[in-house]
Amino acid sequence: MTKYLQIELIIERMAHKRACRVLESAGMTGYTVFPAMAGYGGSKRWSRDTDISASADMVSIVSIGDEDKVRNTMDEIASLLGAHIGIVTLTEVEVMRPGRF
Amino acid sequence: MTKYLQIELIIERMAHKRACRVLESAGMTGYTVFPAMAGYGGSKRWSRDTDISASADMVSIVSIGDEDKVRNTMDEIASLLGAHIGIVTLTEVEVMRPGRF
Amino acid sequence: MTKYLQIELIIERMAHKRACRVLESAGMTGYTVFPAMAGYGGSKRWSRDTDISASADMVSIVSIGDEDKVRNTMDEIASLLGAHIGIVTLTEVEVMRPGRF
Amino acid sequence: MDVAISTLLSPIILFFALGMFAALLRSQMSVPEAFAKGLAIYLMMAIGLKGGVEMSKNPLTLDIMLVLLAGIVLSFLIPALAYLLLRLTTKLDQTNAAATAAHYGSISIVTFVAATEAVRLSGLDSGGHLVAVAALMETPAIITALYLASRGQKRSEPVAGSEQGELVREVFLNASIVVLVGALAIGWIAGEEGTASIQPFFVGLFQGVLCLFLLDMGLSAGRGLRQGWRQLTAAIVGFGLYMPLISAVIAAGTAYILGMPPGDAALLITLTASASYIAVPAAMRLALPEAKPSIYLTLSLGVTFPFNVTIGIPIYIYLALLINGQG
Amino acid sequence: MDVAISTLLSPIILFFALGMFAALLRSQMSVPEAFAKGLAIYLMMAIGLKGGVEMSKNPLTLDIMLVLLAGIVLSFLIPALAYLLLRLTTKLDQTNAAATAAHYGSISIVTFVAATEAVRLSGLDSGGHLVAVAALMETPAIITALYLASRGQKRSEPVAGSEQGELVREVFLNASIVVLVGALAIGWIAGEEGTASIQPFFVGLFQGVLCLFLLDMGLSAGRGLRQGWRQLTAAIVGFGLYMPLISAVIAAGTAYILGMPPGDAALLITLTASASYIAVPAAMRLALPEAKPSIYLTLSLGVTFPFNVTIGIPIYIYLALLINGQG
Amino acid sequence: MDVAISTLLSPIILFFALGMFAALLRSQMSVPEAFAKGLAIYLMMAIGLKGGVEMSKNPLTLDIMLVLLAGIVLSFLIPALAYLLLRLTTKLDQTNAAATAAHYGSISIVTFVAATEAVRLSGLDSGGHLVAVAALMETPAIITALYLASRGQKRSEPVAGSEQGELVREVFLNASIVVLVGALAIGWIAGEEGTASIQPFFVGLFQGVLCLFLLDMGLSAGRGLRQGWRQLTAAIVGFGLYMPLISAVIAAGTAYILGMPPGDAALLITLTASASYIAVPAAMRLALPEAKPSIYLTLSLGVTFPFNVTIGIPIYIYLALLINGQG
Ligand SMILES: Nc1ncnc2c1ncn2[C@@H]1O[C@H](COP(=O)(O)O)[C@@H](O)[C@H]1O
Ligand SMILES: Nc1ncnc2c1ncn2[C@@H]1O[C@H](COP(=O)(O)O)[C@@H](O)[C@H]1O
Ligand SMILES: Nc1ncnc2c1ncn2[C@@H]1O[C@H](COP(=O)(O)O)[C@@H](O)[C@H]1O
Ligand code: NA
Ligand code: NA
Ligand code: NA
Repeated sequence: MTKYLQIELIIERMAHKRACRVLESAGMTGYTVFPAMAGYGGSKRWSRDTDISASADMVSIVSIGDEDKVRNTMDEIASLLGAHIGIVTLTEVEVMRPGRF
Repeated sequence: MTKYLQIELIIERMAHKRACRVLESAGMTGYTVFPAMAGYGGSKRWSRDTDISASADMVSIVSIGDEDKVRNTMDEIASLLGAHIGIVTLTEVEVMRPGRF
Repeated sequence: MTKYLQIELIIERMAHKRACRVLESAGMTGYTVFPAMAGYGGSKRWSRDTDISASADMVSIVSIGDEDKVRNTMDEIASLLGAHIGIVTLTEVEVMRPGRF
Repeated sequence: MDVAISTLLSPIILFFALGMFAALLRSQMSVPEAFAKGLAIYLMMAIGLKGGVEMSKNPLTLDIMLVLLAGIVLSFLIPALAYLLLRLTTKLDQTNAAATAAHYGSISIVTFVAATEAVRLSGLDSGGHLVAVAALMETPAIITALYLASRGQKRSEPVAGSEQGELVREVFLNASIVVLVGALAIGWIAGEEGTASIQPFFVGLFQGVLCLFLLDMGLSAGRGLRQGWRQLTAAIVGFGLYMPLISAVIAAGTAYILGMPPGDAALLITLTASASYIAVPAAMRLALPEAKPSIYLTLSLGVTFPFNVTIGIPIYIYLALLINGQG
Repeated sequence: MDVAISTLLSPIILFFALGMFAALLRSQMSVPEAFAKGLAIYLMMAIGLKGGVEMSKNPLTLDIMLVLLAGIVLSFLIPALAYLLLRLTTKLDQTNAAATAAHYGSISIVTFVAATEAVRLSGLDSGGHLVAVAALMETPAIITALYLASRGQKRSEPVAGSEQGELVREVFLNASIVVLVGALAIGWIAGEEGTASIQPFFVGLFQGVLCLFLLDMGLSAGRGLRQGWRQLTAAIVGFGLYMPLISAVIAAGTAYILGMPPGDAALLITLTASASYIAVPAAMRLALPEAKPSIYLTLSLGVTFPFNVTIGIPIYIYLALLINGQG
Repeated sequence: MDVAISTLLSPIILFFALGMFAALLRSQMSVPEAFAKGLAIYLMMAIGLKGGVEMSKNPLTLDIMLVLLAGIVLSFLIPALAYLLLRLTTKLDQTNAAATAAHYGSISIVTFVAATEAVRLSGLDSGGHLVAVAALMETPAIITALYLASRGQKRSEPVAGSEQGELVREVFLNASIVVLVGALAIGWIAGEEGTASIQPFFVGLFQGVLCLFLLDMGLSAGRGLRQGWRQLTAAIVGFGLYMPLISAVIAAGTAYILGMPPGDAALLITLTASASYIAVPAAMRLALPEAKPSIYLTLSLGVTFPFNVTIGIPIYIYLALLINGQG
């Protein structure tokens, strides 16, 4: 049985289009981007309300696909994350209508 | 031991109340809805900022429950997703205060 | 091999700073907060658009760390959730750049 | 001609052009959605109040009632014609053709507002009841379209989770109908005197706010076009350009029969020629989820709206003068 | 009577009614939260500045100081009475009764603003220091309620993650206190002349913005009521209607003793009769998380606020005239 | 002196102070981001239009062209000086020093607007072309900084997912350039007459909106400072205070050579002395992601902006009078 994975990328809002291009060019069939409103890391806090430049804003990019496709994107994502802050997790998920991925 | 699952439904904002009704009538004890800000699928991109009608907006609906209840909702959700776009994933999770679900 | 867990806390917006302080003081190296727009639980619905006081708003706090650190925070979080509404889930995830957590 | 040029060089249209231009050059700038939506509510309150105050000054004549009725009839019929043309000239299937037709039968409030400004600039008068016509023309088109989409289909089961009345509420109680009709009624009740203290906000600022709003509309239209043009064939784009003109001619005939004065006629023609890009897309997502927004929305917002706001309105004013023997 | 009718037919109240009506009919329309919150800040800046400019024209007399003090005392005491009534007439437990009582001791700025307009329409004058009274009355009620909620309970440990001073900051530095007091001070410092250039924004637009804001308040109140009415027993709803009247009578007595002129008295009565639905609910979520917002918020926003804005204010103005021998 | 005091006590600055004060006391209040961003677009449209209308009244002289050119040159050169000073006096590495230098070469539109008000209050006149200077000075600094950051580094591969032209679009087509330049052109084309109907919105409300916006800026600056001050050494803070003065002196010299009248000179000096906190941080996240926003943003928004708005502007006006022999 095919195994499906969900990639979650938490990354700077300013860089999210780069991440989206990486996912698209690696062949993921879709993704969805969610805005974060606050966060903490490296002992610094940020919060959307307090930063008029929005330059510290983060987003979460969620993309679901089969294991092969997902593993494929990891190299490119690693290169992206070399330059930007942000974290990536992979979670095993069960999907409905697998044909769609 | 009871197994708990998290349903995540990524669906059009316009249809989210339908999905919520499905979850409620199937007996899930709760859910939470998160707004997405952009996405990609079927080789089309959407972004909240660029669509004044908001008709392409998606949301994520997260609902946690025990395996039986969750599996129960799947038929109804399949029927909903027959008409609407959107994807569903199930993830195994560990919960605190299991009595609450 | 170290196991990594993702904590997801769905909690009242008004109380989210308390939750953040709990995570920080328990030694989690980061977290990200996402705004919810609607929800249901205890047979009551809320929706951001309909509540001018925003006092029913919920947020999701996501924090990733190794199993030990995450388990460590659970006591404090239980005490927090004794007073507030909200739910917690733990999900096993795979991380890139594990050194960072 | 003069009207055309002064319309095209009015700041309102120039800001719209600025927005389109920036979007086509792929500028990242955007007007926050919440802010733009707030401005839209302001604009609808303002035109509703203005229409209501004007209506309060004159009795409700049979002539006015006939114009209201004409608007409803036009909104019911235009989608049938649009559907026919789409099926004949494009490859759209039944559902997509019906969904698109609904947009052209309904109206665009922003086009209406821009036309009101252009009519005023041309030195013509228009009656407050045209705002009521606008509100009345929003929905009949949707009903026609749903009928067209279901013709010959075997009745399908309702989608899981759908609720009795859900669509009716979405269609008849959407923001623009509630605010337009509500503000119209309030303007009517309160009258000139009762609304004097809110005039600085609703009258004084109107044109300025419109500039800001049209900047945002230009950005949306330009982005919609840039992201969606690949979905549109030449035949579909053609429809987005000639359909408003056909509608305009039909509406001009109607206005001629009803003996409408030029200002009122220009607005009725504009309404008929305009296409919805807010209320109808939302309704279509509920009623015809299989239809593709990338077609109907790109066409209405990216092609027809810019056409109407720049070239269309001067033509419609000209048509209105023509049927009054002043062309 | 005249006042009552002209208040009820003012566009401000009509827009509120429109919002409630749309919400009760389950219209999906909404004013974006960010936009409404922005307007709320504008409104508070405007009334703060106005109050400050007016105060800058006269010295700070003992009379004024006494009114400020009276406001604080009323805010401290009303919750005790409200708590007693709730415990006697409803089945609310200690925590929920205390949380609800806090709302009725505190004030609603929008009700205050609507009353200012009604007072102006009635041809009465009011002093700028009533804005200061409004700011001062926001918080004492919370302190009383926390005391009532903790009476007889054994001291519980602080919630994990809670921070020294967190509640105090929330309570004393919430948006409305910061903006009201800040703008009052700025109006006072800058005076009539210094604020002349910002008058078109803060004075000219005030009533218009209020219309838009009350449309949103109507939507919120209507939706709150529709979603939450099941949580309310008849006894609780009754409390939401008679409590403002009891508070009003107490405030009227106070105003009589202090010899306040009718305009000022009407505003003090309105403040005392009004119930908070923004600042106090937020504080309660931190201080008494076990109390149910579906009770206190539905009652304050869905029952008492509409009552006050439509029926209450004319009564309060009448009371104010009465104690001045002009009823 | 008088100017300094009337500037400091103008409601605009007082609201800024209120915001900073509230943030430093850790008040939770905030102006919703979408609303503040909407106001920012309004402000840029308003100054663009004003500048364009003024420019439409006079021909484009060589003098004006020279001022435009001077602005560009200053924006190119200031970062080099800033970089040198940062490397000599602080421990910032090459990347962080270059990123910070970019901010000081570019400009802050809000500081510019506040200076325009102060210049007006001082009874001086200023030309519309300074708005064009502002737009032109936004970007050259970024180019210098990118050169400084890459000097001596071996050319790195492009980041995965980055796109040709992405940075150029971000830098040259950001919101403030699009809106400023667009509104300037529209004001120029439409002229005084063509913009008459939008004056109540764009001119009448300007100062009031500025108050509301500066309240938000004060909150942002205060919070930035509170959250980020730990990242700043004394040497870095010092730079944030003396660098604007150095820039101001250089700009004053330039203005003297060009023989600029005092109002224009004051604005050129202010632009040169101001530091960006919106456009440049966004560009740096794309171009130099390794540089730390907690340094450059805290410094520019938390230190230099408050300094300029309160103390700096009066000094810059004084400098402008001095070089015109009127100090
Ligand atoms: N362990 C984590 N779990 C969830 N989000 C994180 C974590 N670490 C960092 N983040 C997010 O990434 C942002 C930047 O983190 P950092 O690179 O550590 O400064 C933070 O502000 C958070 O929003
Ligand atoms: N594989 C996926 N992972 C995450 N989100 C997806 C995925 N596929 C589709 N989506 C979301 O669903 C929307 C509609 O997808 P589609 O039906 O393929 O056009 C997209 O715009 C995304 O927001
Ligand atoms: N099973 C659940 N899954 C996801 N979210 C939930 C669940 N239960 C409750 N919630 C969220 O928590 C809020 C409060 O729930 P309750 O405490 O049950 O009233 C709800 O409005 C939802 O946003
Ligand atoms: Na039409
Ligand atoms: Na009260
Ligand atoms: Na500079």
